[in-house]
Amino acid sequence: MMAIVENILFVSGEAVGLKEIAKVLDIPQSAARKLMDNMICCFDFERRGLQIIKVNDKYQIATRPQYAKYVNKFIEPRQRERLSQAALETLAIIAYRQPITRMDIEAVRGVKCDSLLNTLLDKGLIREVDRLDAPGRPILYGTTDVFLKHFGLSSIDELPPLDLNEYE
Amino acid sequence: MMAIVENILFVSGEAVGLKEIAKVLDIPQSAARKLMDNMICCFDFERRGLQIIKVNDKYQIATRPQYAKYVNKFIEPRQRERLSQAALETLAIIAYRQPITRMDIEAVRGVKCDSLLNTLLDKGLIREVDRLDAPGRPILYGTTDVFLKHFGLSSIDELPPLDLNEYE
Amino acid sequence: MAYTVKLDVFEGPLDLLLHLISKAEMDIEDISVSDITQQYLDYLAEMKRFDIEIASEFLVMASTLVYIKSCNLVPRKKTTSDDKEEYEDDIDSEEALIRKLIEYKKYKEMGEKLKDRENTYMNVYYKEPEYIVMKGIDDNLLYGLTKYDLLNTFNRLMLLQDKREEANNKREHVVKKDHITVKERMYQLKRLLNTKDRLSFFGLFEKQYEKTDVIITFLALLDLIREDHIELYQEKLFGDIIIRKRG
Repeated sequence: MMAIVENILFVSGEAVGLKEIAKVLDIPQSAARKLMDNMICCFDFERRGLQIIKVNDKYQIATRPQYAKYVNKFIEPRQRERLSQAALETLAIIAYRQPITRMDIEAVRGVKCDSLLNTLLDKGLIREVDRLDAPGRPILYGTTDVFLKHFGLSSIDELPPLDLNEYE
Repeated sequence: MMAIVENILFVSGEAVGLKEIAKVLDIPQSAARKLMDNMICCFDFERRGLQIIKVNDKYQIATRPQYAKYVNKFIEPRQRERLSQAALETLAIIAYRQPITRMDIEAVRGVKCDSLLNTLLDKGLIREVDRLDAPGRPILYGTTDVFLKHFGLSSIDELPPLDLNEYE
Repeated sequence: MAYTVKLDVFEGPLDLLLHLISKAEMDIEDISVSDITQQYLDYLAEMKRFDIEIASEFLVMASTLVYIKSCNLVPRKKTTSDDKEEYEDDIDSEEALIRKLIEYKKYKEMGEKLKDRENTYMNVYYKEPEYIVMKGIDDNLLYGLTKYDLLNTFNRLMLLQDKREEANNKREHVVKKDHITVKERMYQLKRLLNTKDRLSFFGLFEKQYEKTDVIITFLALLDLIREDHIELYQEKLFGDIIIRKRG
């Protein structure tokens, strides 16, 4: 069954949802989840060249970072823009405090961040998740799957815990 | 080294020449050929989901034919070519207003629709039913039996009624 | 000889404060606002010297620091509980500032950690989806569409058409309005000046007027000057134009 999934993930190129995998294999989703967890381990254990990554119950086949040196030699290195310090800070605040309004982000950072939020929205790293039930109905921001993938996280729970009480 | 090649073949998507493989790995071509022969065997022996195929000294990573059934099952729903919003709009106008000229359809949609009409004609969803007795004798369009069959209608009168007063 | 001094760019006043604290080798909890205030102000002065634009946030923080410093010098004014609630988010004490700095520092550090992760995962590559041509695509053309989709689509179009027509009617209305000619306006003005010695240019227009009316009136006035019927004067730039009959 892993071989089937490997074929599917390969053909898809993009992330494939657990539901789709379960449907193709004609097994319950719980069984598919077990299989996928197993498959990720298997690929790691066998030191395969490729890896299976998991992002919010979606799975994708991908290269491993340690081979990037060779991949870059082979293909034109992707000119991936790195995020600025300010953008990373803002993302960190949104990631831990989501859903959060612009006002609250600005309160933490002590600076305006309209244009920064627009950049993050454009890059698909954050999205409008809701509106706050308050005057002006301010937008509530949250992180996206693109965010998780960008930082190699399979879910938002994988972020290291932030202990704000530590100093209190 | 096989892992490196696996990564390279994966990102390439296409067949990769022996020369290129040798260059990335910084080994002689003869060694690269040996490696690749080995790799093909290895993938087969380990019953991997994917296989390495060799075509004229070029190598490519590919799915295995025995999993085609599942790959098809996976791909099918994704590849469904859906009627575009614009085509659906045009079809709806023709359905409710038939027989109707191109000019009148365009008046409702507010945009040109020559190519859309051609698409719908090609797909057999509409047909030329008559010509209007007016200068230039414009074509009058109407829906076909294929159209009725798809929407489960035995005649055009069975379309859900429009309450035009609502919009007047 | 020209020389350049590189000033670090800080992401806001809290970022700068953290930098000053670490430079002074202080713990956040032990900061002395009095000490840090002077350094903060010095830094702003330095920025000014190099013509670096200082964002308003930095100035707000400067005044906050000075305020906290002054509060520490004079006995604290008792605040009512209402006030406290209202200013909860503001930094009005050393304690509040420290709390804010600690929180900010946490997220800043987390930003650093994210950067490390970014560096690693930037090196993960994916492949393009395989393009596989399937047969019998046409059968799927109308997949999932029902007669109600037709109805809803048609209804929506009807509504859109109505709106478009409404908009068109409005536009026509604007265009229809007739304008008087410069000659007619000249005649009107002459008649008005027979009854009054002075006219105000602004007074010539009703509450609702159009740009073209103003332009035609102005052209009429220029013609009247040329014919020596009137003289114009203005008390100040962009002020009202007073029209006086000549002779």
